[in-house]
Amino acid sequence: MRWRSRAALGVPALLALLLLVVPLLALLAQADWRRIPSDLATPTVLPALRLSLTTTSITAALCVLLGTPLAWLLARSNHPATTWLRALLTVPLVLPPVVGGVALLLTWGRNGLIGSHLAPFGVQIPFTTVAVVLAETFVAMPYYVLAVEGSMRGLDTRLESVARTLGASDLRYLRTVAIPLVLPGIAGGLALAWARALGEFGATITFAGNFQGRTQTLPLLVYVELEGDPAVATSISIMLLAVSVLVLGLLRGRWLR
Amino acid sequence: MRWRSRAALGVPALLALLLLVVPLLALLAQADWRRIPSDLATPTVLPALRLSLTTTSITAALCVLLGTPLAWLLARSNHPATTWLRALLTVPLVLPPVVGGVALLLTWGRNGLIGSHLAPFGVQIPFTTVAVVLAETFVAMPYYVLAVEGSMRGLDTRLESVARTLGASDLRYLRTVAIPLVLPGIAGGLALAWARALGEFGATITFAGNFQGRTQTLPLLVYVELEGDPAVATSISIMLLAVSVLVLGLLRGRWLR
Amino acid sequence: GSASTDSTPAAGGGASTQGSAGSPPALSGTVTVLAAASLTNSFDVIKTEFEAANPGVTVEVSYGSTATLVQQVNNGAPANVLASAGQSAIEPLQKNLVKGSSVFATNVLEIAVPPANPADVTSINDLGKPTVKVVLCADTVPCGKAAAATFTKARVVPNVVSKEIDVKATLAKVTLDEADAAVVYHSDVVAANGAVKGIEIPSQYNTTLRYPIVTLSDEAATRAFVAFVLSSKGLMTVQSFGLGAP
Amino acid sequence: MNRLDGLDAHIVLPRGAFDLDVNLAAEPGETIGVLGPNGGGKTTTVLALAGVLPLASGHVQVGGRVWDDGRKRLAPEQRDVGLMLADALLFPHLRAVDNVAYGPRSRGDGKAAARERARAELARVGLAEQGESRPRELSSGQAARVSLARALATDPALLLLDEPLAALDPDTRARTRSDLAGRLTTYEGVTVLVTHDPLDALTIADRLVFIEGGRVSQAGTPTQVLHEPRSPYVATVVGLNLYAAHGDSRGHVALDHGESLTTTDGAEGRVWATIPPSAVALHRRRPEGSPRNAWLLRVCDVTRQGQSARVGLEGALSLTAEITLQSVTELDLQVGQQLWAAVKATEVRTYPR
Amino acid sequence: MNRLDGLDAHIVLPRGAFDLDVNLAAEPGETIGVLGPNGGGKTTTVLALAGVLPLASGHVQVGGRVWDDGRKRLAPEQRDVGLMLADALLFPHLRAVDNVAYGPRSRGDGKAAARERARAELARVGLAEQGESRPRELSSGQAARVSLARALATDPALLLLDEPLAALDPDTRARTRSDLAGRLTTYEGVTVLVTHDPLDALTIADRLVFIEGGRVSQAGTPTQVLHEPRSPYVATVVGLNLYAAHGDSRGHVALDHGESLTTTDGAEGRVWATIPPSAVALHRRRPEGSPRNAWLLRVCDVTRQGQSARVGLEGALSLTAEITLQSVTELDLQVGQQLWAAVKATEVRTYPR
Ligand SMILES: Nc1ncnc2c1ncn2[C@@H]1O[C@H](COP(=O)(O)OP(=O)(O)OP(=O)(O)O)[C@@H](O)[C@H]1O
Ligand SMILES: Nc1ncnc2c1ncn2[C@@H]1O[C@H](COP(=O)(O)OP(=O)(O)OP(=O)(O)O)[C@@H](O)[C@H]1O
Ligand SMILES: [Mg+2]
Ligand SMILES: [Mg+2]
Repeated sequence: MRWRSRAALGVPALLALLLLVVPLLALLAQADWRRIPSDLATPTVLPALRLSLTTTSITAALCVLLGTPLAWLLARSNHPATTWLRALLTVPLVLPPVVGGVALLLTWGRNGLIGSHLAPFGVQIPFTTVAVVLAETFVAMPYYVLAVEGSMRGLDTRLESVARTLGASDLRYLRTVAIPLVLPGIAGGLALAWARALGEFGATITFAGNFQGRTQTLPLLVYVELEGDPAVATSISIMLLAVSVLVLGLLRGRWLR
Repeated sequence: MRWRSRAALGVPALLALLLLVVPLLALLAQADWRRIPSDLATPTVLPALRLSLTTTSITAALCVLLGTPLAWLLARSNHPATTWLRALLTVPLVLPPVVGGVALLLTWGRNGLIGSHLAPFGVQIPFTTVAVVLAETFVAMPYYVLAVEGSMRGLDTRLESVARTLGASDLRYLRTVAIPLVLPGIAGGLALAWARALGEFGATITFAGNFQGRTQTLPLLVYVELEGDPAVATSISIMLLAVSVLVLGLLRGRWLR
Repeated sequence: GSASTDSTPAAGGGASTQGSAGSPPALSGTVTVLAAASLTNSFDVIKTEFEAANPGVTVEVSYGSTATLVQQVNNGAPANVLASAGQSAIEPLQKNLVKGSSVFATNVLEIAVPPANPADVTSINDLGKPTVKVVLCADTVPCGKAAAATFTKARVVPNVVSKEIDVKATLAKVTLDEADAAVVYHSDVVAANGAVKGIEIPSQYNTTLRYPIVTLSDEAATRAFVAFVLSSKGLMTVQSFGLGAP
Repeated sequence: MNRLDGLDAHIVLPRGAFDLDVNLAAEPGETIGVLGPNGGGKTTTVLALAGVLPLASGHVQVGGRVWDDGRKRLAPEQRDVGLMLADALLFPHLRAVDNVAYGPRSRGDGKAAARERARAELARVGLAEQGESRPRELSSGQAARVSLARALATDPALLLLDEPLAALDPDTRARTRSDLAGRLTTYEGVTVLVTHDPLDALTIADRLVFIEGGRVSQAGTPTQVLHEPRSPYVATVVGLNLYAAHGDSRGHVALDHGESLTTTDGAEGRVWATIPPSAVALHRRRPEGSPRNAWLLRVCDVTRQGQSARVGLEGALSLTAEITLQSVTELDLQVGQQLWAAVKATEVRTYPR
Repeated sequence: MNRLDGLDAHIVLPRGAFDLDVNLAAEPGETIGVLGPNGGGKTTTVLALAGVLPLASGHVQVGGRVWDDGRKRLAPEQRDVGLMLADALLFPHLRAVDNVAYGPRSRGDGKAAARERARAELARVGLAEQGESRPRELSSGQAARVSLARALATDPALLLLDEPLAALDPDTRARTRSDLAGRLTTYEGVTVLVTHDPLDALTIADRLVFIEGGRVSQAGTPTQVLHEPRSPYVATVVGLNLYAAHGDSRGHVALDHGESLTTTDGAEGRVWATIPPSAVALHRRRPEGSPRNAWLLRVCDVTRQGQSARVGLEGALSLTAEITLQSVTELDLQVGQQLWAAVKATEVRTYPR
């Protein structure tokens, strides 16, 4: 009885794990480990790593600062339109990345919806680091918002009733009770969003271009190196994996159970 | 006081919304709407749409069947290794898509870790529809597992105590209580995973190739058409958006609040 | 911002007549170059050489697929020069943005097979065998168009298992030993550096691809950069990576 | 004092199939005890007063301020209200003292002042030592007391207590009850105390309101209610046998359910008739002599209560008797047994319905 | 019957700073009433018996089967146990009837049989009509009754009830209490009933166990406990004044806290001395005549309780008196007042500690 129950859960779980983890193992197995140190010493790697870490950190901060209020408002709204708004937020996940990049160009480019109003002030966004951040935010924020909204909906509404009778405004309740209680959800959403931003490629290369030190993040460097030396590309990918597992492991170890 | 609280929440939420929604509007604004019907009548579109819907449906089913048990086992484990396992599951999000495709080839290709054992039986996975499903599952399942695990951790453990004293095994508790209670979480995770699978491009093109009717999904078609006629690509992208918003809206309207 | 409008009209195709470096008024500014990904290696060298010759000028190169680059230019990205692999790829470019265009290199198709050559491919005719798994570029991509023309001329119907979106993806199938043969450019086989073996396609079937360099603005530094690419030094650099003369 | 300075509320609000329509009024310093059966609408009333559930119509006015009058509605945080629900609902991530300090902090006190106030409130509920505990480290009773301290820490104009003592053990409950009663005597606002425990209601409340099926079934001072219950539920709470009846001028009372009683009380027309359980005498044989009311009934339920026993009787009418443990032994009382119950006419009280 | 057929448990388990070490034993059909102050360890004991919390050491044996003996441990679903916690914890997505049918279904009954059984159990707790309701549509009291029905629906060998009546209103509570008592007389397993309400314990339990600070402070039949409480907490529950004291052969009892008593009881050495509140007479002047024990004390607390009042007195010793409401009026009783309290020597009982 107990044994059957374990098999019925364990076997599919193991299959899922295999589907996800074996390809990573294959990648590691094929890598030429002795070459990795010298591959990573390539002068293009360090700027790309620095840029990736900087832009994804800013993206993560934007997610928290702007995404949390959005998630909160979505979570407490029961308006039928909310459903559709939420579906709309999922669109950046569906959009083929290059099309996402084009959409960003159409928005922030010289002739874009918003960009055309910025151009007179000499503000040019495409091909800058700002563009990288915008591209990453565009693809990553939906994950954050949807994850945090989910946790916020799980809060006991009676806690809010109590807090409000104690004199707490919406904002104060959010800050002092809701956010601390959904911290695991926030950390989880942040992990997803950060990871997605770190791996972002299509929208970035289209919207921000591929300029060393300015918009060439690690995935873009991997793309370029695939053309040059595929072994270097593998080495960089493995470093990318290591960085992300390390950061996510620490983040989760610290903020989640 | 209330006004300040509203502004403090509303302004960042609005900014977040702008960042995410304006690019979509820009895309729609730039489209040549009269052309769309004829663009979509291109003979390549229907097979790609059909393939996209089939493969993403299978991927979604795989997520539910295999991912749910995995999420459950992760949710109830307090082992320190779980943290790192969870971080590892996030890796497919970080991997540059092309590298993900390479990793899949190294696993399922004819010289791959698993593929080399399948080849003698005449089973070839790359360049087939199965490969598309594997690629989509590889990138999409992590979202599902992480989302569902999060909801499952939110369950009141005392409900489980009660169910077990009533004679329910792990499996029965999962099936009759845990899953029904986290249905919103499951639907949310499924929405994320499905959307991610629908938009999947890099790993698919690398691992499954681009063959009309067999592996050419909508995002691949969009990319190919970008080289040919960008206007057609935009039309297809808009259809992709419409399909995803529709499916997600209906899914959420039905299963989420 | 590097894009300041210069009222001087474009020099048209006459760029090739200008001499290289050495002109007294020292150039300055930034030249933003968008180049096809397959030009990565050659343009990295050209950038270094040009900057050495013009210390006041910074060249910034962004590599991507030609389609992406064209999208960027059409949608107002601030670029000065576009170097494309193939004429057809730049057809969607909005004409009013183009200040000038010249061919700076050519390329020819070649068959790439894994070093072990598992399917024993020796000529283009072998690609017609049903047991040989062939990958090509998609029909919308320049190399796909060229390959289609070549097969027509050679009267060969290959067993195509995938039509990849670009040369890189096509070549990857062979380097990873998933496909038995691919039709790519000669320069790609050179760049693969031993990871694939090249098999020439006779010239009567082959199609030549022309690489245009497009001027998108009129600054002196931009014009100087284009002239540098088209100078004999620039052309030699490009040709050292497996491309042919214009 | 003017009633307008206290509480004046008319609460109308539907909740699914259930609808609520009750009036509540109290002067400053008064405590209203709200009682009623499960699902009667007590919690709904409390939430409406707090502003958590919106009124469909009616009004709420407290301390001379309009909280809700159909046009303008104050949010809960704009109301000067303290709320404690049946579950303790402590903020799980805050220590006990910070839970209690939450209200003062939210209402603008400094950190130190709020914590000091919180410590004082915790001491008042006997938890001076537990200030630094996390909610999950507290037992359910301790948590309830922290929650009570939290609701009291903002000196609200209206204090809403929804079964505040339900989770406490008898010892602590008695202590907290007298603490609470003491606290409320010096408290200048209005208290609404929802409770299932008649003792809480009788010892703490100035007025009682019974809510049954969304309507006020009886309201009055504890003395009024104790003597003249006006619904079966209220009668059970105060421990009287109650019958709807019709009285005539000769002391004859016809119960609506069929039997009849003789009384020396003179109310005529539609009346309520009550019999105190302690006035019911039980006999093995038909009693002779003075008792004018006697029935042969079946014992259906005996519960011991301290030094006496309550005996539930069924038959021509339902009757509860309270007898000494000695009598229980003498009668050799057993469930199912037939006994004669006798009540003197002087013990039957009637009053108009 | 053999003790091995009933419950035999020794539960040792640490929980954070708190540690629990209690013995429980009962014969089949017996009900153990578990009482104790908040945080004493009652819920922890229940969860350990259910198999939800693992024992650190000790054993649990029920109906002749070993559930836990340090080597082998049955999972909760392998134990024949019914559990009802203080919160109703209904499965929120299932209708009431399906909540109750959950146990029978999990233990292998067919759908129809399980539902039929569930309807019968619901009817027994007075909710025949609410079968199709969703948990959120039930009031807290209704939910508690569904939860009780659910725990009873699997006919467990060990029934664990953690404050099952806490959320019920007095009316329903009395009804459910006698339902429960009736149900338990025909029930063949062992019941562990955690409660704060002495009435529940006295009317339903065959044996009482008091758990304080993780240890059993007293165990015995209700009669034993009623007459000879052995801890201050137990004394409060049964309503007696209790003092730790030292008796000599001449009826002189020296209280450990200083005062002394005279008694006609003869226990010598370390003793407990009790005084029933009803035996305490209050006077405005020093009483003359028979009472051998008299002190001038300060009134610190008066609570009315039905027809009488309990008066808390402080001074040389703490004493609770129970007097009639008439006496309250005659004495013009007020908090803070000094009064003479007198107790006859015959009313002071002593028994060895
Ligand atoms: N969220 C809800 N949606 C719909 N109906 C509800 C909801 N909450 C309560 N009700 C209904 O409202 C009625 C009143 O419930 P309420 O909780 O106010 O009763 P109560 O008097 O507090 O009961 P209890 O003594 O059990 O706490 C009940 O009949 C219940 O069925
Ligand atoms: N999850 C936990 N972690 C650590 N300590 C706990 C936990 N739960 C309870 N305790 C501690 O265990 C002790 C016993 O708690 P328990 O809930 O068993 O008491 P109880 O007798 O049921 O109290 P109550 O009458 O309030 O329900 C308490 O002192 C409490 O502080
Ligand atoms: Mg209630
Ligand atoms: Mg407990």
